[in-house]
Amino acid sequence: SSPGKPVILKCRSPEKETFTCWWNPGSDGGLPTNYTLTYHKEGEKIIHECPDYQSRGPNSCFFSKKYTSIWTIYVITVTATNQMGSSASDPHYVDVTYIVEPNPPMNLTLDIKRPEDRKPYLWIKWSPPTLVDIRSGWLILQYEIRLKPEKAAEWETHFAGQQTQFKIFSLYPGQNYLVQVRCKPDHGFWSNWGHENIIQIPSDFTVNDT
Amino acid sequence: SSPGKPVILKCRSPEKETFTCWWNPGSDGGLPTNYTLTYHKEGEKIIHECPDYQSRGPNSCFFSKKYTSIWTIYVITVTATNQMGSSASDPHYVDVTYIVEPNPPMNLTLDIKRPEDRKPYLWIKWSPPTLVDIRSGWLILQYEIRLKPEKAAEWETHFAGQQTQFKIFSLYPGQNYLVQVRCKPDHGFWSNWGHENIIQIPSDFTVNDT
Amino acid sequence: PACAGGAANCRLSLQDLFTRAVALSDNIYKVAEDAFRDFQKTYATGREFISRAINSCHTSSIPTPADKDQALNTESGTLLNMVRGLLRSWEDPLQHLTTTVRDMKEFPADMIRRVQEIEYKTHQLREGMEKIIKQVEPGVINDDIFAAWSGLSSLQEGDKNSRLVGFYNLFHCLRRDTNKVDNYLKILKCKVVHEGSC
Repeated sequence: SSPGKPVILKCRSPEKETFTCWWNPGSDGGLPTNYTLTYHKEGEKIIHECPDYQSRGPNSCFFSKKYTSIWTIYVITVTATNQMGSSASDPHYVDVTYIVEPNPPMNLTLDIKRPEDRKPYLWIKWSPPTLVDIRSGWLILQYEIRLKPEKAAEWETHFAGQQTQFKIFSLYPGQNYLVQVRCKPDHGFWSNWGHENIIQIPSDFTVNDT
Repeated sequence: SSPGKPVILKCRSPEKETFTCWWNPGSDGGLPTNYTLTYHKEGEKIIHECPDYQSRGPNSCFFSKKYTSIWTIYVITVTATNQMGSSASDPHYVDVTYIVEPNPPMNLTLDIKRPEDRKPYLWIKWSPPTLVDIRSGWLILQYEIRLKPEKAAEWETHFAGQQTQFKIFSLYPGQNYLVQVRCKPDHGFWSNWGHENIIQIPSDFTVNDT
Repeated sequence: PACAGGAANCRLSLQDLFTRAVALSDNIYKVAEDAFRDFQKTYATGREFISRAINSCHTSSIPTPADKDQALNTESGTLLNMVRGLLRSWEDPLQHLTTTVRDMKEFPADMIRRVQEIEYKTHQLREGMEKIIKQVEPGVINDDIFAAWSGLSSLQEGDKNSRLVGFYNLFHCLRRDTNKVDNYLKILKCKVVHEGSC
């Protein structure tokens, strides 16, 4: 039979310079079915086709810098076609300005520091995700840390602002702590939590108030 | 005799949108003396007079939103005048961004928490002063807590950063504790201590090493 | 503290001015974003107003950079004037929006407060832009960058649905343009104050 109606799931940009859309193909009617993504941009009448179906895996379309405009509405449709006919998705309206979701921060390192004059602390350091330009002011990243003793149920979270390091003073001595970091652009979605790191807190680490 | 030289004591803004200045009139020379606050904005020649001598009580000048700008430095002078002559204060320079003294935090609540896997603690929670535009991030506040057993002489203080909750692990069982919170913007002055709250620490609250 | 050295060098630095401008523009956008989401949730859920918002912004007549490379390659004086032009182009619609929503019983108090807040703060930001441009490029004020707004009737006339479309478009365009202003100011701050490397 003719194909079912595809559904555009979501579009995301990791750094407000490129973006990707994914769709759910729906039923192929039992026949070889071909999927075409077409779009037109606000202020233009020309209909374009997806520039790159490959880079981001099946049922996806990747818009590189060359095809990405900000503050502009894209009207996107996916059409499924086989021998028996075709079926078009509802139009999906996207402005890249509002779909920024960065990749998680990287290189999370943990260290116990023992300054002479002050209490010991856990020093957490990380670096921003690659490909994000935070040098020019185009995008500003903020970070959040969460940690907990290995067996504890609840995470304790700390907002670190734009810093890429953080000090934690109050921890339970002798416990193994799990630590993760995530980031968010000044305007956009939180990334996933980054890779988990674990550290054992020395037993002579004094308990402090947080 | 002619009046003594007035002294501008301080200028404060609760939220970067209005501000008030207070002065010490000095001696009136035994004669009816009139006080005039005048100012000009950096880079401008026009001299303005205080827009409102009433709203904030004697020897004060209130600058409402209409007269408050964060883009300039105010050069302020108070002049005392009586029959015998007049006397002007030294100029007082005001940058509204740096004179913020918020109102104290509110809704201070205290709770004893007993998590299964960890030691009991006193959980302190509060909310920012209403006047301040915290919700949208226009002003970022930091908090400090102080507490002490009712009869103790000295307060124990804790810096809570931007958190609006805090855990205290080490307390003396069976004692009544007084707790207060205050706040401060990143560039500015500490508010007064907020409303005092009191809680009895249960006698089975294990004492920790501090 | 202000003017530690006394009157001689008593002036806000460009860094001070830009830091305040960026804090304000970031804040204005967040309030505009909240206002748009509130309006969408209250009046526009499932009604596909977005399709009618395309090409609806009165400021689309102002040519502005549409991606990072264009923005970074735009000369600072030009970009400053674009920001100034966008802000000036919103003075009239914001004034009308404030008075119109204030008189409308059905508008939630939160939304009215946000619109008033945006109007007050964009007015503040405009004052800051005049000061910044005077310091960065004294002779470069360009009043030609301006877009007139003629959408008042769309807020007041016609049936409820068409008026809602009028409001939706305004909140949609306000969200977009406050984002543009914020982004351009953050780039300008890095360029002008930190020599392009924040």
